Amino acid sequence: ATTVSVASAAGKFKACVVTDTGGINDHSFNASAWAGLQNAAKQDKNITASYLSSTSSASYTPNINKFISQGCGIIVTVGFLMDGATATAANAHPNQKFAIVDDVPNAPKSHGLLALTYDTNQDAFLGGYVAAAMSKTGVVATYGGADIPPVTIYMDGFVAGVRYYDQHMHKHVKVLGWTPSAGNRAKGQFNGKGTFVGNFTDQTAGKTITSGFFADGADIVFPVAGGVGLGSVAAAQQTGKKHSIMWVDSDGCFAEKADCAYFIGSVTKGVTTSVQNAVLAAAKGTFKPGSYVGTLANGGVQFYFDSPTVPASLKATVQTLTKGIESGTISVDPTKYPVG
Amino acid sequence: MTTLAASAAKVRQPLGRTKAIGWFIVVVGLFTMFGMGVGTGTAPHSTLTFTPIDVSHGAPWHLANLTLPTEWTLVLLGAVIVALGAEVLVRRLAKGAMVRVGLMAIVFLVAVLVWASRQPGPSQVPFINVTAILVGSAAITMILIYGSLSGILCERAGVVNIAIEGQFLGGYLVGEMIDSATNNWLLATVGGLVIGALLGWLLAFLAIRYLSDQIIVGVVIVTMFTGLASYFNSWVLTPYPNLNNGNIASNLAIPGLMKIPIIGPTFFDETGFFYLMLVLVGLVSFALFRTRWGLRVRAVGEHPQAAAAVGISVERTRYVNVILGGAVAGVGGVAFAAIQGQFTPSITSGFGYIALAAMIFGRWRPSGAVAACTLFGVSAYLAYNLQSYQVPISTEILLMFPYLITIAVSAGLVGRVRPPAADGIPYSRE
Amino acid sequence: MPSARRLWDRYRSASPITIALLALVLGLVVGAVIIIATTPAILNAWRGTFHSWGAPGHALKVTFDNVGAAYRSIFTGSIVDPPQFWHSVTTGRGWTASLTPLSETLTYAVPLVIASIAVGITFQTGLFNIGANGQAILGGIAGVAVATLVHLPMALHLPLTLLAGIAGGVVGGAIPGLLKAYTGAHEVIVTLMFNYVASYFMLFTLLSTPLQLPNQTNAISRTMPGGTQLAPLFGTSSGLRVNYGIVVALAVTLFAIWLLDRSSIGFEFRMTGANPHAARASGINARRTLVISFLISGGLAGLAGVAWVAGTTHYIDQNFLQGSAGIGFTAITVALLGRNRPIGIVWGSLLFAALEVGGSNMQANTGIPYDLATVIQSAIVIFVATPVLVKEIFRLRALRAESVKVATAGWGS
Amino acid sequence: MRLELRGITKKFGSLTANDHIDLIVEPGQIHCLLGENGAGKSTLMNVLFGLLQADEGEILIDGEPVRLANSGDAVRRGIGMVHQHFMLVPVFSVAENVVLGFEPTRSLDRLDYARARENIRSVSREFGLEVDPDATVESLPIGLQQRVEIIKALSHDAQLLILDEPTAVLTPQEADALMAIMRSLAASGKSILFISHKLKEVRQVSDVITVIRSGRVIGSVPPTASENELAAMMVGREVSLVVQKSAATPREPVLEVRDLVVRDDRGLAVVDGVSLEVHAGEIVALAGVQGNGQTELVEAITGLRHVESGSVVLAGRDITNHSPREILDAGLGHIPEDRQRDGVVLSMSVADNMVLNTPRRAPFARHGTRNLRAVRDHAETLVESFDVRTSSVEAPLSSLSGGNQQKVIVARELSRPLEVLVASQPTRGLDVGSIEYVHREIVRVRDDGHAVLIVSSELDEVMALGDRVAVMFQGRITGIVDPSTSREDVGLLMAGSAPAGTR
Ligand SMILES: Nc1ncnc2c1ncn2[C@@H]1O[C@H](COP(=O)(O)OP(=O)(O)OP(=O)(O)O)[C@@H](O)[C@H]1O
Ligand SMILES: Nc1ncnc2c1ncn2[C@@H]1O[C@H](COP(=O)(O)OP(=O)(O)OP(=O)(O)O)[C@@H](O)[C@H]1O
Ligand SMILES: [Mg+2]
Ligand SMILES: [Mg+2]
Repeated sequence: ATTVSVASAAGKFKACVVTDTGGINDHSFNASAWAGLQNAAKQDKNITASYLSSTSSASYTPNINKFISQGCGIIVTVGFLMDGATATAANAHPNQKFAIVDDVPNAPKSHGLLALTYDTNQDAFLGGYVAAAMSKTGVVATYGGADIPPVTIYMDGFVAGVRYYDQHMHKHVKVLGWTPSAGNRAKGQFNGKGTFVGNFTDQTAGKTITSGFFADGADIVFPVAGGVGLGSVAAAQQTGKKHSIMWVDSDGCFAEKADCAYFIGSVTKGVTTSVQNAVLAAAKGTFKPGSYVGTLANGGVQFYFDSPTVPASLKATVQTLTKGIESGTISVDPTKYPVG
Repeated sequence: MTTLAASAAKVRQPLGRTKAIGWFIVVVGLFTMFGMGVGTGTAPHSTLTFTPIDVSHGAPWHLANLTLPTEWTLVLLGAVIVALGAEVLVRRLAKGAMVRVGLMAIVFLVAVLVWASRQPGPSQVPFINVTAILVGSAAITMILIYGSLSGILCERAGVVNIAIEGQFLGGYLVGEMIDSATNNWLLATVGGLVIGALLGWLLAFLAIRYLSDQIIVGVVIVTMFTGLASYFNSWVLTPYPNLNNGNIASNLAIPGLMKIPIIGPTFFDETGFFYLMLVLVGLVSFALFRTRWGLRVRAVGEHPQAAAAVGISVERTRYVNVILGGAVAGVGGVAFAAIQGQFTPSITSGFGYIALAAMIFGRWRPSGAVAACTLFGVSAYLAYNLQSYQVPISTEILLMFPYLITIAVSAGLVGRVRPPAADGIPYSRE
Repeated sequence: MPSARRLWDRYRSASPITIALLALVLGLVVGAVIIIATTPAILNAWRGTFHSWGAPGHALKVTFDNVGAAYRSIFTGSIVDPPQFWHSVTTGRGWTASLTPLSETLTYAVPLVIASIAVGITFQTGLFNIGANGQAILGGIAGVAVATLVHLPMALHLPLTLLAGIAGGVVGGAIPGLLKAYTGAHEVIVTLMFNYVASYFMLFTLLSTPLQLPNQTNAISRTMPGGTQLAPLFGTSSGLRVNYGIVVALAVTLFAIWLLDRSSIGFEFRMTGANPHAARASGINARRTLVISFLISGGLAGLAGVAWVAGTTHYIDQNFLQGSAGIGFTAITVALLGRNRPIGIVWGSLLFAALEVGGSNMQANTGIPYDLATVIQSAIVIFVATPVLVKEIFRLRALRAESVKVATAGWGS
Repeated sequence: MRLELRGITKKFGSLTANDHIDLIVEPGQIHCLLGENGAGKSTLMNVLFGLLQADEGEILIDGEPVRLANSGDAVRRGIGMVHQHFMLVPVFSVAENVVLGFEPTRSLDRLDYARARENIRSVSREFGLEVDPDATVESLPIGLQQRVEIIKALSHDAQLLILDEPTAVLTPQEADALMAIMRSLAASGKSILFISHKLKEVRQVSDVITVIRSGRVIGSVPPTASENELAAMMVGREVSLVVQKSAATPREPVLEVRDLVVRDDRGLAVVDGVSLEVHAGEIVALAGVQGNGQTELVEAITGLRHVESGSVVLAGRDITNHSPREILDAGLGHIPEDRQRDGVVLSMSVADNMVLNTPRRAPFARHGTRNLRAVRDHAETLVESFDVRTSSVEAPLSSLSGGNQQKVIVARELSRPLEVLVASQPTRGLDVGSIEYVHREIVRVRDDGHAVLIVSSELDEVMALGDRVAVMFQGRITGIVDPSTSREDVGLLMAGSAPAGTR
């Protein structure tokens, strides 16, 4: 559905998202955020959704201002890159409601701003565990778009999951693509050395890297690079059903239906739901600024099993692990576990 | 500006360059021997394996792993490189110098791999999968070769085709849509061929009929098509996602041949597009340099007036070749889609231009272009996959290598690239 | 009516300006066709007409509404929104809103002017600089580095920041220049590849101290202190982004005019570009000329980069001049549109900037993706590059020589 | 074959290159077209050869009207052409060039080189035109390249052969050889259309001479007509064909070349130990066949080519391997052999071309900024005093005629402070009118007390201009003789064999 059709439904409350340069179909959080608005619009006929994709970082501010002048009820911005622009706008317009995805502006708390962040290392941990359990070759792999926290937090949790599996099952499943090193995880320092594409668009690189991992023995790969992940799917397709992909950000079997067969599971970030809720709340007038942290506990991050082949026992284990992570008895910090 | 380069080169006496290259090679060799080789820790060893990733069509005959003492292997390889350098210096090779540089590059790459994969060592991967490197890089290489062939077809007839990137994009988009709709790569290929040919025709039409600047038109066709593609992507493909969910083409293994270790998986267990590419390379080289058609094309590209004077229609020849070139690039786009899947606007990520570069320093010959594309393909593959060997180089720097290598090599080709004399120059009878 | 007749004659005489204007018209037509061919609403309307053999009146209306809406918002988004403007004139309020479109257009035009002139200069020397983007990136990095890591009084700091930008670009220009001059490496290959190198280098610097934003592990740089920014012309409070970058662009334009039309070195550039043999025989050092040309071009590209940062975001992040935000190829097309002449380039940049800014507005109002702007831009350039075609379409008289001048020379061969 | 042209008219925009031209060529006839530059000769030939389409008029072959859409048609009709500017692909072999367009092929469209070579050999045998079928054309001397052009025409068994200024680039011997070939061809019944600016040979070889001026036929005359008559018909006024010059009064040597060795692009020592002195107030004319090193010698003197060994001294200053800039500033004036390549920038204005090699000199520029007014004034005075025909000094040089382009160069070089003037092929391709003018200027330079070095493959010119004549053969000076020496002896020197009585 395009904005035109959505917009044509006569609504009074305008929900607006300023996407990053990736645009509304980046197979990543821009898409998820846009989906959130659309769901909200479907749910509450009073809401109309519209988006503006940024041509460059320099167009964040004008885009936000354009939406402010269009009288948007809430303006959703996406990604830490919009941190500055959003914070400034929020301070300048205290009554304007904002929600920013994946970032806590390190700017003075301002009245209308809701920061949405997600402890994705929690569900990544589950992903890592499942990958380790499902791997036939005893090697799994991950790679990222760029060496930045929103990406490495996933890879970090993934490794933690694998190591936890090794420790408790006394196995030696190896992870390629991310070797965590000391760093204050709480402060968002997910240090380590790993494999990166250098951008979030180059699918060809995604495929090259993934087939490389396959060659090095991995049979499950966890790409954390938005659209680049499609390259991993291509690699898996090419080698038949022996290799599979752990999808990221959104439920692969929902977002990338066509490729569902190659997904073993999805490590999701509840951008869509949290944005959707924020918008609905704003429309109802129950919007609360401040910060929201998606966790397994509040369903803000979730692990989906996409593959029917996952044994029930494993599903059960994941349940208990989830409980453990929620209660904090299980740490998602890989450096807490011995290297398998 | 080749003329400018040439006139600049004239003043310089040729020997200087040979010397420089020679010493460069020697230095690299010494570095390999002592920089990487000596003192790599407690008697480490490196292992080469040859099993391909995909054995869906039955594995090739097994080739036992090859385990080498890292230190000595590196010293040996280094020595080989030094020898190459020495040869250049002693025999004052002017022509052969570049060949030696190429050999050096290959040997050095092997050395890097041996060094990176040493065990005990930092690498998470305890071996180098030689076959996988070749198979993996074959994908990128194939795409680039399609592009270079397209460039060669056009420029040999005297028309610069900078629009390859756009033709790739067009072929990819159309191919992917048709495959999504019909699940038939043959139809997709036809579609890509047509769109490529159309874009070729547009270039030809503007450049030949209206004598407008070929480089302008080329660049602009690319920007235009890039814009069009991403417009189309968000305006049409997003609402209708099942126009963009084709599968990737499956490999057609060639029974006997694919069993040959290394060679088999690389060349005989590929998609139809790969074989088509091989055929095209042979066909284009044959047609250009053996046949009457080729003679006439080259005449048109070198000296259109002379061709016209013997009754060859310069316009027709150029139209035909530019459209052919477009078609080849279009098919290249489909091939790309066939191995890469879903379309995204940034999918071709400059491959069209890189192919052009490859064509230039392949000296407008299919063979040269193939070499250049392979060099790029392999180095790109390694740039990404050396990362999991934990080489002590920052990711971003590592990712620069394919481009740096290309620059280095083209710098080595001192003034020796000589485009078809009439390349890029509009032709008018009066 | 003699005056009208004179106008008609001027129109028919197909001066470059006439051609450019007509090209604009044709470009818009192309855009319209694309909208019509791809917008469901319109297609359905026509399908309706087709099935129920009804008069196409409705369909026409729908078409005009949609296309009209699109182009209206391009205009109102990039130049001025008449009602809004009238409102300001009458009430004296809402000036920010009224002037924002123009302000944005000018803001976007600044780096475009500078970068395009950079490219134009190499074209005039018969060289092909596809590396403007990489050079601009280096300029941006260098500028931000000096701005954020050096501490100086503003009077020095801003100029130094801009100089740093230039220096960064010069480095980027020196590489293809020197390589070509001394090894004969083809500048197209080198500049092309260098763009990628520059991008990765940027990512590298953004991810490592000292440039990376402190206690941040994201790919984002420190923010330039106020003293090093190109301040908004009408003050930050005005809410208008148009900034002193305009002055820089103006200075560059004047410099380019001097360089190309008045300076000896510029004369030698043009000579070398037009006929390298004669240039050499006339005692011009081919190497020196092409290196200098590349240095100047790179320096300006670098300036474009730093002016862009210093005038807008004041920091660099991983998306700086990446992908569709890249400026290199746009600069090439603008340079060609402006026939490598400074003034032409200024107009070209304004047009491109307007389409870019208006494009976003169109997307905001109608949902039609802004990429359409790119298509229209390219179409315009194609028509400008093919005056004969324009002439045939509009039945113009013989062209003046200048309007068919060729801008490049193949691989320069 | 009998060729008849009726009312052929060809316009280029406003300019009428051919204006209702009527012409008849009988079988076995050698028919010569005379006319000044731009008279329309080549254009007419291009029309006849199907390269251009006439706006009006018709072409009849053996009485029947034919339409020649392209040169393919022309060739099929038995017309062959040797162009003024060779139509050969430099990187192709002789064989490839000859068969181009009419290639013998084997299966799969493959070229049949064996047969190609055979064709060439047979033609060579039949007409005594030897050439190696496998040599790359660019590696051949001009004379041989032309031979290839002729073979090309004959191998398509042309009945009418068009030769456009074929002798411009030949030695006297080669020229005589060509004349012989032409006669034998004519004898074997082939018709020949022959274009030349050289009245002497025209009168030698042709059966009929038709003079064209500014696109119109002025008239046809028998070869018995005197050279002055012909010249007058061509130019439309009386022209003196002899160079008036007083005896030289040589003074101190200004340009001294010692044991110079220079390699060409392929690394061959094409200038092999040349020593030469040019004194103030004298003209030394360097005679020699194209490709015997004169070009490289001049390039070395002017700093355009690296000197392997030996020295060049200009007015007491050693300028060996100095940059062209330094050498120009040292007072060397240069009229390059290939004027459009090395002498001018066609897209630039006449004014800019007038300061092409002095752009930074005061008053044309100060502190890197050009003084356009000064440049324009300078140009206007020169255009005035050198009588350059141009609409304005701002007009692009491309809009000037060849001769006028040459005048611009001459004016530019002579208006600089000079020690020595080096002029290569100063009158190549120019018509008698222009030649007369250029020669007068060169003599004036000498009389102003400068040293002048003329390089020319034009024997007449050499003998007429030179105060001393140096002959170059295969990179060496084979003799320095007095202009009174017989043409034959000089001719022998040019061919490498030293006749009696020369040093
Ligand atoms: N390719 C061309 N395109 C357009 N005009 C041309 C072209 N070539 C020559 N002309 C025009 O034709 C005129 C004569 O050119 P050309 O060089 O043949 O004269 P010319 O007779 O050789 O002069 P001169 O006798 O002084 O050498 C010039 O004014 C020039 O403008
Ligand atoms: N392609 C062209 N476009 C425009 N004008 C041309 C063209 N070719 C030739 N001319 C002009 O037409 C006239 C006839 O030119 P042509 O080449 O026939 O002269 P020519 O008699 O061969 O002179 P020359 O003795 O120098 O060869 C000249 O003025 C020339 O400049
Ligand atoms: Mg002429
Ligand atoms: Mg002629």
